[in-house]
Amino acid sequence: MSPRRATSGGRIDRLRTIRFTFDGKAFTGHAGDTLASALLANGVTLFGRSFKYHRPRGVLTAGVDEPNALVTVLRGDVREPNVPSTAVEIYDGLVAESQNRFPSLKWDVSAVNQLAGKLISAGFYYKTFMGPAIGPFKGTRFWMLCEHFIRRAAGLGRAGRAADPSRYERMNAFCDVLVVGSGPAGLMAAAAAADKGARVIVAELDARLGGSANWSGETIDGMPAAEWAAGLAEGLKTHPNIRVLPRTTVWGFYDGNMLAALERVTDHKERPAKGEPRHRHWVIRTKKVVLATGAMERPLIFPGNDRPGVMLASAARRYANEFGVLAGSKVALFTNNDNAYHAAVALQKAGAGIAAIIDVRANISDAMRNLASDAGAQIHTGHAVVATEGRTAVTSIKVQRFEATNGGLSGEARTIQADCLLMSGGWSPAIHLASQAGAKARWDNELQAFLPPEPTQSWIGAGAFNGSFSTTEAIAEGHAAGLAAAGAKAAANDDLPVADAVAGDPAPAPVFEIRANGKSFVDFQHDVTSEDVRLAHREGFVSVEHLKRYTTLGMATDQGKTSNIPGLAIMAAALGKPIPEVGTTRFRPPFAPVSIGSLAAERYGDIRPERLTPMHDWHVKNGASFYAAGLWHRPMIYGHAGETIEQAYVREAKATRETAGIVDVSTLGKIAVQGPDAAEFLDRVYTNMFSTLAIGKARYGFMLREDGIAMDDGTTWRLGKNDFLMTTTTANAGKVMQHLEYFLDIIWPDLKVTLTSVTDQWAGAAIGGPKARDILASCVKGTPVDNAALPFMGIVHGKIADVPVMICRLSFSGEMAFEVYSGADYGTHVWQALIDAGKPFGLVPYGLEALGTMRIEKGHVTGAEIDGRTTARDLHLDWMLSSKKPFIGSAMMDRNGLTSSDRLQLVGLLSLDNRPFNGGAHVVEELDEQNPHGSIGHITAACYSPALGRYIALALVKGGKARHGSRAFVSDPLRKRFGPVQIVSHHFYDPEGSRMHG
Amino acid sequence: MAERLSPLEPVLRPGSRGQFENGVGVVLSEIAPGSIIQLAAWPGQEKAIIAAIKKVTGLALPDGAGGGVANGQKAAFGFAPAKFIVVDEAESISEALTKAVSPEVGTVTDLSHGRTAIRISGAKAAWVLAKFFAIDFSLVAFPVGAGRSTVHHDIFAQIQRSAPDQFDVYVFRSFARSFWHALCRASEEVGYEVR
Amino acid sequence: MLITCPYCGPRDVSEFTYQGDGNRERPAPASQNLDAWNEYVYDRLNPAGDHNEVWQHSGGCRSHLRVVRNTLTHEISSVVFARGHVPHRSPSRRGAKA
Amino acid sequence: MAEYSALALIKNALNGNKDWKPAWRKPEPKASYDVIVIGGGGHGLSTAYYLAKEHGINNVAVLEKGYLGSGNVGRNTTAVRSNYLLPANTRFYEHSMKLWEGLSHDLNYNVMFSQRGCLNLAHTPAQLDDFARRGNAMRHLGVDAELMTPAEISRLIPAMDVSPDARFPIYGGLMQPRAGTARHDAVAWGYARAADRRGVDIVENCEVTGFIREGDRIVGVTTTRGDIRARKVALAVAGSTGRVMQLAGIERMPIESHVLQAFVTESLKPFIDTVVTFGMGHFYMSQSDKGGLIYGGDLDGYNSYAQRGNLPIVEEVMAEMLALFPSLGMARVLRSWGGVCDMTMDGSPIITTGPLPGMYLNCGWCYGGFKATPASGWCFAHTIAKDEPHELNAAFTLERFRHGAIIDDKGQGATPRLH
Repeated sequence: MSPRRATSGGRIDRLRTIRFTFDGKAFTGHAGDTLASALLANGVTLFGRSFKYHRPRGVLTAGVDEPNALVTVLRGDVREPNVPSTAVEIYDGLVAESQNRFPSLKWDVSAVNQLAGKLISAGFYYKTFMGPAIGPFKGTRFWMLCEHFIRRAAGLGRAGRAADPSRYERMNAFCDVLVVGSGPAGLMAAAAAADKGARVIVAELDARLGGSANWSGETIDGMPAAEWAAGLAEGLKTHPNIRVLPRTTVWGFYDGNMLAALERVTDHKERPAKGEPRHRHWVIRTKKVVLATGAMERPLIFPGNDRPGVMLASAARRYANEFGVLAGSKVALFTNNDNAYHAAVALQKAGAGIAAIIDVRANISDAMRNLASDAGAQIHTGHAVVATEGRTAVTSIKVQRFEATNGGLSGEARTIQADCLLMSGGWSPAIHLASQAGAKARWDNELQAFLPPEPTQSWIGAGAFNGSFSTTEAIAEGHAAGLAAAGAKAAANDDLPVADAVAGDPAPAPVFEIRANGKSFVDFQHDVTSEDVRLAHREGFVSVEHLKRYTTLGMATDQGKTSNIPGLAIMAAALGKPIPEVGTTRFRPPFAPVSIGSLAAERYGDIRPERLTPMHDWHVKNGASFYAAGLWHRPMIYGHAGETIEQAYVREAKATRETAGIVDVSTLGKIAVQGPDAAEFLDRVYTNMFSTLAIGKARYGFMLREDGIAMDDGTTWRLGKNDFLMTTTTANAGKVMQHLEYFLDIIWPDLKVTLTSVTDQWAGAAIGGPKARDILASCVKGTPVDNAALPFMGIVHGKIADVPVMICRLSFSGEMAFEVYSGADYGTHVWQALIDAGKPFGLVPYGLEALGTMRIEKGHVTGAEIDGRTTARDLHLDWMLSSKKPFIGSAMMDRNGLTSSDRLQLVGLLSLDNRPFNGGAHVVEELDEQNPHGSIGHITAACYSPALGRYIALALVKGGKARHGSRAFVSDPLRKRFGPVQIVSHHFYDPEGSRMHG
Repeated sequence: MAERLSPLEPVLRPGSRGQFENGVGVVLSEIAPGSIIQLAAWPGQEKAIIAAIKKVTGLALPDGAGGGVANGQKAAFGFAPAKFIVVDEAESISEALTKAVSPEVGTVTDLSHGRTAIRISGAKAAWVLAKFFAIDFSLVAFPVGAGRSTVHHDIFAQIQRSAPDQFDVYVFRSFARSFWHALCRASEEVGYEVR
Repeated sequence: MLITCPYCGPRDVSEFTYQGDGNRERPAPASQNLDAWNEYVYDRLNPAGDHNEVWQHSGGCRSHLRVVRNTLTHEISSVVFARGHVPHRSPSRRGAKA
Repeated sequence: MAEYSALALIKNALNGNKDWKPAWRKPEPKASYDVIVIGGGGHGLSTAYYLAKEHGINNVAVLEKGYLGSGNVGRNTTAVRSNYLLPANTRFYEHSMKLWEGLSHDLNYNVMFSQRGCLNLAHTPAQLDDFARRGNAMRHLGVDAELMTPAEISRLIPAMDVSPDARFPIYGGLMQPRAGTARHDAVAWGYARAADRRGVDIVENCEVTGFIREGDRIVGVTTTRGDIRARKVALAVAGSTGRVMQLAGIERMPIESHVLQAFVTESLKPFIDTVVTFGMGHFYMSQSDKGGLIYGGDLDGYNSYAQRGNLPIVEEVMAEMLALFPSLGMARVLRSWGGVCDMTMDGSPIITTGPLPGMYLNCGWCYGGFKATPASGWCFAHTIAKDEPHELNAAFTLERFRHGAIIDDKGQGATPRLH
């Protein structure tokens, strides 16, 4: 039998034994145990080491508020660090490790930090480590040296490098009422709302519904509260209107009554079922929320309050009643309120001996005296604990007479033998979600607690969340909240369950700290002591935010759930102000730490979808390697065995210029612009005229932003009187669509135009080169493709391989070229037909590299030049700016900042040292490799030009055209490429366009 | 004419997968209709468009945002103000619709190749779709026949509920394969069959 | 945050694109008044409180909407189509006959 | 002996830490000052400090509506870098970098400036070229920058997925070795203490409710703690610029206020030793000395003064984080918070005299405010003291928009949420 397992009781399954290891040692527990309860049952007291002083620490709580007992859970190589052992359900084969200790939990060398105590008090690092002002350690060096060691000493658990193999999912949910918490208040609320027809979701962060009913030891409707709750929970699970989510933490209250919750679907299992996510990220949009999140007990602040074996009274009660585990065999309790008396009874019933109850209050009620006597406990009223003894577990405590009104200690310190000290410093309602929703909490002096604010969003509170700490109140408030959330009202004669419990006074004595010699911890995990809080006060860090930031109080993984109020109270005492005047911090999401995987959800491993062209599989089969172009995959080259990228694109470009090449242009943005006002609309959005374009013809168009800067370009085809097909660059397709929609909806709503994205409707293949027309002629049926039928910028309709196609003669490569469009589902069919037809002519498929090469040779601009800073004039496209009409950007494009002579303008560069250029290299007038300076511009795109037989580039250079013919230097210190260049026109190749006009 | 090639062709493999041992939660298939046509009405011309749809397809669209109708071979639904999608097994209803809609009434845009239609049916269809789309799939909020326009990150979708447990999802063709993979993966938990 | 699109109903903010200050007035297309253009292109009202904004339901029906939203609380008090379209009735509960 | 030093620590430790002085006084505001700086954030405090230190103007009050440093200086992701594309920005941020390098000594306050480098990842060859353009632009202005190969990146950040099979494989990156991080709160406190020691009055919980005018001229402010007059009134209230300018009757500005979220994980042992940014989205991350991974992404994307974020950006940021670091799925986000940014029409700041007589304006910091803190205060102090800008901030005017002399590092135009 485990040393601390009670012989009976608890809601664990004693017939099922579960095996696990902690720090390599094998243990057993029972189904229903948490790691903390199972280890406690095995007599383990030492769970971890604190952050700064590496002090030994045990378990403080039984839930999500745990600051001390953090572990790393391992599944193979995969590590989950910093998990509170109080929230880990054990399963067969669980492997857990303690953290922040070296070489072992028991013997941790960094515990030496404790000796430095006062030297490393709050904020000490701001006052030192600056290092010398001169010498080799000047500047930031000395600090960075110190930082190296500080970083290694700090941190808690270690994250692994192995990819997380888990699956995560998001779930979008809608309901009428979301009930957060399933204690008596939550259960009642859910049942009441669902019975009125509301769609209800109940979220409970523990595995078991019932909340405090599972451990209160009270009686409801004549049965043990836990059984009553289990019965009610069973009813909810089968209720058609209710979805019950156990193991689900509602962690975020966002705008519009949208709440985020984390469901731990498989963490408690040895392995997930097929397809089952580890975590499910619920996003719940609800009309009403019932907040029944309960309250959390606070510790008391006194010297030695962090020693393993010092625990919250409610946690010990929970371990006893819910898990059948004794926090100690000889238990002392220290309290400022009535709650500890119930805990004493629970522990005594479970088999522990109660050594004493130390109560700071001078007077307590008869009811409490009776409870103490039931528990066999000696009461020390008007006393306080001033020290604890023991190394890795409490062995005894010291108590002294205490005056609650002024905090004075008197008399001799007495020693009481105990192996466990339970403390209760009052309760703080869990108002986090209400605070996140947007309002400020209010202080209740009676309860010594912050209570929920007036709702700013649509929620209703119930039970301990409201500061209504009795089960009777929880039942009534839960019922009323459920009805109200469903739009109904509670009636006086509603038949409510009756709770039977010894009534206690919910109000604690306003005592937070016992000031005696020794370190008294406020924030256990971050090792913030009460002296640290007072130091912050002395140095003027008195607002609550300064207190937090200066001392790191409340910034640990438990987010100050146990430390915020005591810290505030100590500061208030130092300032001589009431607590609410020091303030409370606003709670922000998440309520408790949330796995990053769950938030990435289905996008973990699938960050963005892939966009594939209709011919994608053909490209793959034919040896293409790909680039990402936005979400698209586009062929870069179709490399042959042994070819470098440069060799491949040079071959492809050369073949295109000599015979013919074909490239997939399906990714170009395509927008159907339809309607009686389509031509007028295009006149307004393009810098040039489209109303004059004949049906069956295409025109190159250029667009500016409102501020006169170049936005995008492309050809637009007039397919009918009211029917245009606009093409955009691949990168700007979405942006241009939104731009056009904005103008149509907001600025020109009177225009009758429909805009539709038809990018995916059409497969596009551009075939160009001296043989392109012959190839087309050999495979196109139903239309001639000669100069007369299909002049430059003409459009014809015909068939290829029995498939209807639309062919436009236009050219990006500078060759005679044609874009062949077909329905996307026929894309591969048409492409293959063109490839087959081209075979006798020497047609080659080419990728983006060759496309880029040919466009550089022609001096065509793309995104590298239309970079959001250049104007039409900078790119020598001023001929596109119609003076006959206003268009978007026309009013702003002539501002002097956009027309000044020192702007960067498009030029061509020839390499004079026969070495390649790199995109992003700069251009200078005087070369200085050691100390590069005097940039006059930069290279936007570079290639080896097979047509010119040399390395060339496009560049944006100050002065632009004026420099044609002059020499300069490429200066690329990042890649150590320097050398002479000649600045030339950007039209490197066939400037008259005779090849494409042919 | 040549066979149309679906973007799902290499990845759509019939059979049951995932946790299907206790029955499949959803059935996934591609509908591959002959025509997917978008119609848009100028202000005040909605009724005329609805009438044209009725004339060409026989489908009587109900009034109201997102209203729609589906009968197995044909379907139509509103997806935006004064905009509708008409779906037909037959390939070339676009011409008939173009004839029926004059430029004074509105526009007709053929999207038959531009959208891929994926059908998800079964008891867990709404559960699986809710993993992707932040819309309320309950029958009350999303009645049979109705259409919705929504998005899963980069993937824009129009969804019609064609039966109480059946949804037809229209996605951009270029995204269809990615979406199909995601849909299959999301269905593993409930067990799925591809038909 | 949820925005209730007059056509699509309440939807997540992630379905919408913000198009900014809805109080801006575009000068006449041919206007050469650079002050007016400057104000239209670059200047914004930026109130702490209710703000008239333009949003596009880009992940839905793609309509542009005029939204009144409080920049301190994110509460939305009004949403209408930007395009002067007659607001649609919500879908009938009966739905279409299948 | 300097007030703060290792020796002072020991001395005070022996004395029970009883003798430490307040980091700054809590004075009552006087009736008038030479200069009032509105805004007790990083920029306001550094402005006051440099007014005193560089220009001998000590009769200065900094007015803060809440607690000192309650704005963006305490809400950012602590990155410091000068890796800008356009010369006006690069020169300004490099000046800031130089001030950072001596700041802990200058202030006698350890701001923990850690020059651990900032790496921008490139995921396509075109993006790498684009970064090379920027890196070379920096090098031509004497700023450090290097390109890194995927293999080098993998050695620097072993936990990162650099495999060629990644959805967006890493082609390389642009590294600025001198970039890094600093302890954000310490910057505010360090400037506050140093300004205080030079006689500057730092007045917390003092909200400006209006401006006192003589004719057109601003001659003081009304506050929740009474009227205060001054020869010069300087605004450094980024995040609230719209609100404060409204008090001066100026309704329209080339600024939108947007909320930007940031996140921190639970403390972890050292995981990453540099600042890294993802190139196929908007994600940046570093690790604090305490061990938390500090990271963020894009703006929420709409006007807000609420310091409260929404869920879609949270999800987006986490998805991008795991695309780079697939082992962090099991790590947990501990806290999130939101800061309100002044987003300008070109993504660059405004430091200028005016726009009203007697007024000086420092705003529009977009994402870049924290790293700018020293240079912003330094230039603003110059502008206030001399009534004309320093050449480092001469381009950051309000009029630049009208003239088209925009400084648009991202090339996004007048759409503030995209900068």
